[in-house]
Amino acid sequence: MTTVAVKPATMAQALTRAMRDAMAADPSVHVMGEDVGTLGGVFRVTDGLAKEFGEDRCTDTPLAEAGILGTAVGMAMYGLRPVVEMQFDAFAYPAFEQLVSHVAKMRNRTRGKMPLPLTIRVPYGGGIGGVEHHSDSSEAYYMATPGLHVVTPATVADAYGLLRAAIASDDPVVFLEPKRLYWSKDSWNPEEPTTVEPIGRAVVRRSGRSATLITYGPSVPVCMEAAEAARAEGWDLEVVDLRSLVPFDDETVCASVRRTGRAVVVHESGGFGGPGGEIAARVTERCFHHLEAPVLRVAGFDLPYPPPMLERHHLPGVDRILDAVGRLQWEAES
Amino acid sequence: MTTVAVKPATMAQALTRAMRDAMAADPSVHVMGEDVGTLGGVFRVTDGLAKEFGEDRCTDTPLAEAGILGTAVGMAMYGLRPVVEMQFDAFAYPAFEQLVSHVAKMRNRTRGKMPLPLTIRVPYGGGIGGVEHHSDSSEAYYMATPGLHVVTPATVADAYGLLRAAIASDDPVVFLEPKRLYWSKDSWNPEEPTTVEPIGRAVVRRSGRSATLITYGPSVPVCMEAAEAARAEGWDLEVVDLRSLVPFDDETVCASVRRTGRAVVVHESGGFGGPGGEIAARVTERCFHHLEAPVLRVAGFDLPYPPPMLERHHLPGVDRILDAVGRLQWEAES
Amino acid sequence: MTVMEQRGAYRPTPPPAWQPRTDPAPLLPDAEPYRVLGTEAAAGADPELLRRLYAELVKGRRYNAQATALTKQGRLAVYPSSTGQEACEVAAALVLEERDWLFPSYRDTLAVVARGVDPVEALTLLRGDWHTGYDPHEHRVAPLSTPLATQLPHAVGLAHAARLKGDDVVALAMVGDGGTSEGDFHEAPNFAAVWQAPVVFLVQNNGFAISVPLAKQTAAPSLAHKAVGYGMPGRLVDGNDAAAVHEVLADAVRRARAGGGPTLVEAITYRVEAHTNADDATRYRGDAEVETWKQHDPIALLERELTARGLLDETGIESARQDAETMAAALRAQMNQDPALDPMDLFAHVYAEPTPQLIEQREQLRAELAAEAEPEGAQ
Amino acid sequence: MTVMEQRGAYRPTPPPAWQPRTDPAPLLPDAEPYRVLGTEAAAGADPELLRRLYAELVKGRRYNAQATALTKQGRLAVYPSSTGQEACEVAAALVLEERDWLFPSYRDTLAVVARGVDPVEALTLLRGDWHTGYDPHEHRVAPLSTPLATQLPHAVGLAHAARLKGDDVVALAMVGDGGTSEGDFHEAPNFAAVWQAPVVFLVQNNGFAISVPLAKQTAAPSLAHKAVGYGMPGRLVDGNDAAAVHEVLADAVRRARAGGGPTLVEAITYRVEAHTNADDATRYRGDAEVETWKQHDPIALLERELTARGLLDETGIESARQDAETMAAALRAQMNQDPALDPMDLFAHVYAEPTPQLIEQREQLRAELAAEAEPEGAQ
Ligand SMILES: Cc1ncc(C[n+]2csc(CCOP(=O)(O)OP(=O)(O)O)c2C)c(N)n1
Ligand SMILES: Cc1ncc(C[n+]2csc(CCOP(=O)(O)OP(=O)(O)O)c2C)c(N)n1
Ligand SMILES: [Mg+2]
Ligand SMILES: [Mg+2]
Repeated sequence: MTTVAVKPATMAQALTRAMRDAMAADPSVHVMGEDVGTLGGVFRVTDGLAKEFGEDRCTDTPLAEAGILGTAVGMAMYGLRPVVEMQFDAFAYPAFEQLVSHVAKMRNRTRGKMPLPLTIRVPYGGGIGGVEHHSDSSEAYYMATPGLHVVTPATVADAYGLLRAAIASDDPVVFLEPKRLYWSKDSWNPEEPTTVEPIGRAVVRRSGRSATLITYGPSVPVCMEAAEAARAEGWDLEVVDLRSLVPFDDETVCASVRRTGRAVVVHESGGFGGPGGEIAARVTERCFHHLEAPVLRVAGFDLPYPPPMLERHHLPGVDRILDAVGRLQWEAES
Repeated sequence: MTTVAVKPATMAQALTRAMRDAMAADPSVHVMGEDVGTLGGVFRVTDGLAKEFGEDRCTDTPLAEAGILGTAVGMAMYGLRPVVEMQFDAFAYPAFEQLVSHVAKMRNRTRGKMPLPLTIRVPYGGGIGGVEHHSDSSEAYYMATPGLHVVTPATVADAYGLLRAAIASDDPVVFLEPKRLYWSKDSWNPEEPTTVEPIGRAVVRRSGRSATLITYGPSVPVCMEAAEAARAEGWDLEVVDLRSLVPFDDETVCASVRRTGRAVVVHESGGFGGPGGEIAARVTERCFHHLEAPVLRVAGFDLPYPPPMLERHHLPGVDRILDAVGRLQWEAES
Repeated sequence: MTVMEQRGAYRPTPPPAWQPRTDPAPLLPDAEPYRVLGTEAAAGADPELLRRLYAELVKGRRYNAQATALTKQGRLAVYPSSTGQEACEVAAALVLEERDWLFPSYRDTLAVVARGVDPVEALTLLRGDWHTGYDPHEHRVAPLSTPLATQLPHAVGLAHAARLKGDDVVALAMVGDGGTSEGDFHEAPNFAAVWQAPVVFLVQNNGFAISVPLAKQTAAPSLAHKAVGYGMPGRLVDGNDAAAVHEVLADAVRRARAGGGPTLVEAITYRVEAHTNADDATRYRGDAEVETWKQHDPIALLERELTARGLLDETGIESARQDAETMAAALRAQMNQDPALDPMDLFAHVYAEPTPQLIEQREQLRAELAAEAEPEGAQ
Repeated sequence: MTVMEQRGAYRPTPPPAWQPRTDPAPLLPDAEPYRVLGTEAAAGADPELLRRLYAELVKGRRYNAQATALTKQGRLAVYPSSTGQEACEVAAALVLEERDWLFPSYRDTLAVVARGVDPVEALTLLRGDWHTGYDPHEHRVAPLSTPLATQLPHAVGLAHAARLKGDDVVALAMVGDGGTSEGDFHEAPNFAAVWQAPVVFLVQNNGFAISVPLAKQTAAPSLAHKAVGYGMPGRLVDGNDAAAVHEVLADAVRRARAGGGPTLVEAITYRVEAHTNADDATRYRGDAEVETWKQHDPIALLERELTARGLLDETGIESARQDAETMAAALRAQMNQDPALDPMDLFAHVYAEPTPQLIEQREQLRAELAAEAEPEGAQ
């Protein structure tokens, strides 16, 4: 568990710092992707790395995502630790075969002889006014692929800690970066040294007794806001930030739901076949007799991500979350 | 609704017949894929079509799945109705970007001006002793992609009826063919004319009062067997065959669960992030106060599909289903 | 069966299957990009065509400038300008017959407009009120494709379908130098050549894929050389020479129409502006390079040719400029109006018939909007 | 800024950026496949190498036959035979140094075995007791890759990584003619050429992708011509001439090792057996074609050369045959034993540490197996 002192920064800068520290600590860490070198990435998350570590350590690749991930697999086979950037969520799809058929399976296929310590950074989600193909929530695809870890930070500190852990992991990690939090600063405490966060642990962001909001990534701040707003309605909401979708922290989540007796899963991804189904189902399996109401879901609609001018209608917002909380059969209580 | 007389046949033959009838009825129907022409497909499902309709109507393509689906998109744009064969589940992954970013979105993107009447046939699932990459259950990926219909037959009659409906649909349909049922004949009644089945309707395959098994595709016969075996334990199980994962027939499923008060979702696909989570969650949302126990799931383990000699340990079998039924809190009843 | 039984007379015969499938020699591009303007070839060029190209180039440049200005005013979400590349954009559109199809990449709004699509509808994607703003069938223009190179197999499939139906239709597909690295770039021309589909691939090599220069993109002698590997001719053309681009594309279209199969054209040009308004090009290239290219400006090249040949004078130049200003003013006016938005559209086109699930969700949103509309519900 | 201000002297200068990145001429393959056996070039071949190739070819043929026999006995789930392609399989393995890496495609069990991997471990995938049966690091052989062409970028990445680390390692990657149509085939050599990675691509053009003949796969003059589009040399070789394949690959390996970058080699050969034991080749090709190719058998070709030059006699042939029989008998014996199976292995290697979810599932299976093992639980 490394301890590193950091300066105040946005989530984007914390991510940069995590890569920088990882590269400084371990010469086998290589960053690669489209525009990650000279430009520093379209979100500037790899800014300065090529300058500091040279183009061989932070490499502008040809424009071909399957090739990027596929060559990263070969580099990992030879003992490097590639950190791959997919420029946007939807542009990771060309690499899907490499991801599912090789990245996720290589360790298992070779009985552990050929692990792939690979981090795949994917800026994901909407809310930034992006045109089509720039705002997908693709986490359901990754969750349904055994062999991958799936991690997503919601705070600046976690961005650092979880990315360090992802890079240090001996298994492939799909590291989902909520685009609309890239410039968020709120939860970062510059005075406190930031530690590497173990992967697989959810965290209670806000304690409450009325009901649990289970969420992750871009929806965490929305849920925090909803929890504040809920006070006016007399609800004291707990907010659980999953941080890791795979492995899933049943313990933390179920402990919360057993305490509160009610839960709403909140995410931006489409509802049908999205992460919320899995989460609701497993919470229900484990906490059935503690539940006063079915676990509800607040999610994006089941449609292709909307154009910028309509995205606000799609994204789960405070009202929609409070609506769902209101449907948690409070009558049963009284 | 077309009515066609058919001869006794396996599921594979019923599928062939469905394509043949569709091609005869509509000159815009084109079959394409790897080895579908001269060879008749590695499963012989397109056997005879090239001979009968010519190589321009049933075409051996170059070996490139993105190219196959991508050119099919272009053909559909020009008014054809391509029926694409992906040779095996895992070999559809190279076409993932075309599927998600174009096939699923084209109608929506163009405000309905450019619909894509495309059928994508994907032999899927295990139980046939296939080596790696030949037995994936990839339905979770398709379910999580709005804009696609996802259909899977479990009987010979449905294979015909649903494939005809898929080809006739003005929207893209991912048509999942359970490989291990290709040679099944049981549910086919050669005397009865086979009709086109509307997409989106589940069907009760077996009525029962104790609990509902919710399933589809390759697991339907397993559930039927389990239901028979359950009689010995005093359980009278209802079996619902979903047939269509998208759209989802909440009505039929929930009506059954409300009747029985208990449900188990059964599928071969990995459990975590698999279809069962969605199904269990939505049934619970809708039937909470009718449920005597949480909806349970019997699924494949969360691992890369096992090698042939170990696959029987992975696949949901009768025992595992009955085990789950046994955990449906029957004490509560008495 | 056994090896020994097979021994016998020494046989230096060639392996049975070997025969080159195509003669490679005619497929190879010329060593130098083809040029017309300022060369003898210019004499053969049709004056009417040159004048038309000129008018469109001037309008195109103005359109680019106007669209970029609209991003600054918040009227467009983003705009990838094709300033400096107008010769390719315009020639691609003008070379096609009405019945032909154009498959643009995300930077090719100009080609879309030059093909006849309404200038505002062409910007819908980038304004953000919807995705594709025009009806692709109306002008036979596929949606502007953001996932790079993915539109190429569509063009092949469409051209193939048209040929199967006996229709005399050619598809022209556009892609950037960066896009040539994608797998779809490979699969599309391969299908096209095997099927002998009537399709023309136009690669605009503008030197960069966002920040990545061509040298990091490929080690090929030229992008046109990739054609050989598919068994189709590769053609190299000066992409800033509108007459040359038009001629090379016209040849390829003619060949495709006549059943001669596909052609791959590489047009060498330069992206004068940043990748988009959101990009900072100073991070990866110097002014000097941009200046050099500005000396090889497509409009200036054509203007010189036209004036030198007495086909254009100050009045003509001024009138082209005026037309462009008129277009720009109209565009500005239209884009300064807020587009009509109906959130219910979100559910209207996902499927031919909305699923029960979508109907539920639609009604949820409708209720939310109704509640929002009520005074007390307003936030 | 405005167009008019840019007018001036007539400038027919070439566009600033144009310069071919590579001289295309040396990249082009020869018109005829390179051959050694039965030509003057044979005189220069190393007798020891030829004898070693011969022994491996004979063993390889026998291995193929034995493995196919094992499928009939239910001892293998499936076997894609490389009968007729042994020259490529063997040369690919023999041309590499110990420190080099081999990236085989699914049909290349023979190359894997010739590289030194245990013949039974090489068959694990096809027997079905596990996926990859060998430790890839032990002999530096990547897993046999079933998804076609996907192993090619791995080879490029590995070679690149070795070069970055300053290690003198070459990667040789194998793929079929059908596999060249995949997007990954395109992306891998492009990366290799841009990075000048020490990798050699060997395309075995055996005429078919399952049932699909080359003519439906590509219209390229040859598959070797694809090299030009990546800026690397393409080489065409008679794939049934073991000496020629070895020489061409050795040249390419040497070049890669010396920092000269990647090479693409097309070996023209023929798949004499069906696609796999499960395939019926009579559906798509006639006996006559197969017979023609049998006349150009790699073992017979080499045998003739060796006997003609007095490097091999009946005794040598017989002894090679005997060695092959010994290998086959050992393989048979080992494969006739049931592999040790532990269902718990299913959970052992999904991650370095099993997730809580997998631990739960593992315990579930353990309990089920325990129950099964109890007499009353047995089914
Ligand atoms: C599949 C895919 N990957 C990445 C991107 C992100 N992206 C948008 S434009 C661009 C560069 C394109 O370069 P080029 O093909 O040369 O076209 P140009 O921008 O020069 O017109 C990139 C990487 C994308 N749109 N699609
Ligand atoms: C991506 C992918 N698509 C389809 C398949 C199914 N498949 C297995 S072998 C084969 C033909 C391969 O032909 P070729 O590349 O020429 O190799 P050969 O079999 O001749 O050795 C096909 C289509 C596959 N394994 N991978
Ligand atoms: Mg470019
Ligand atoms: Mg082949």
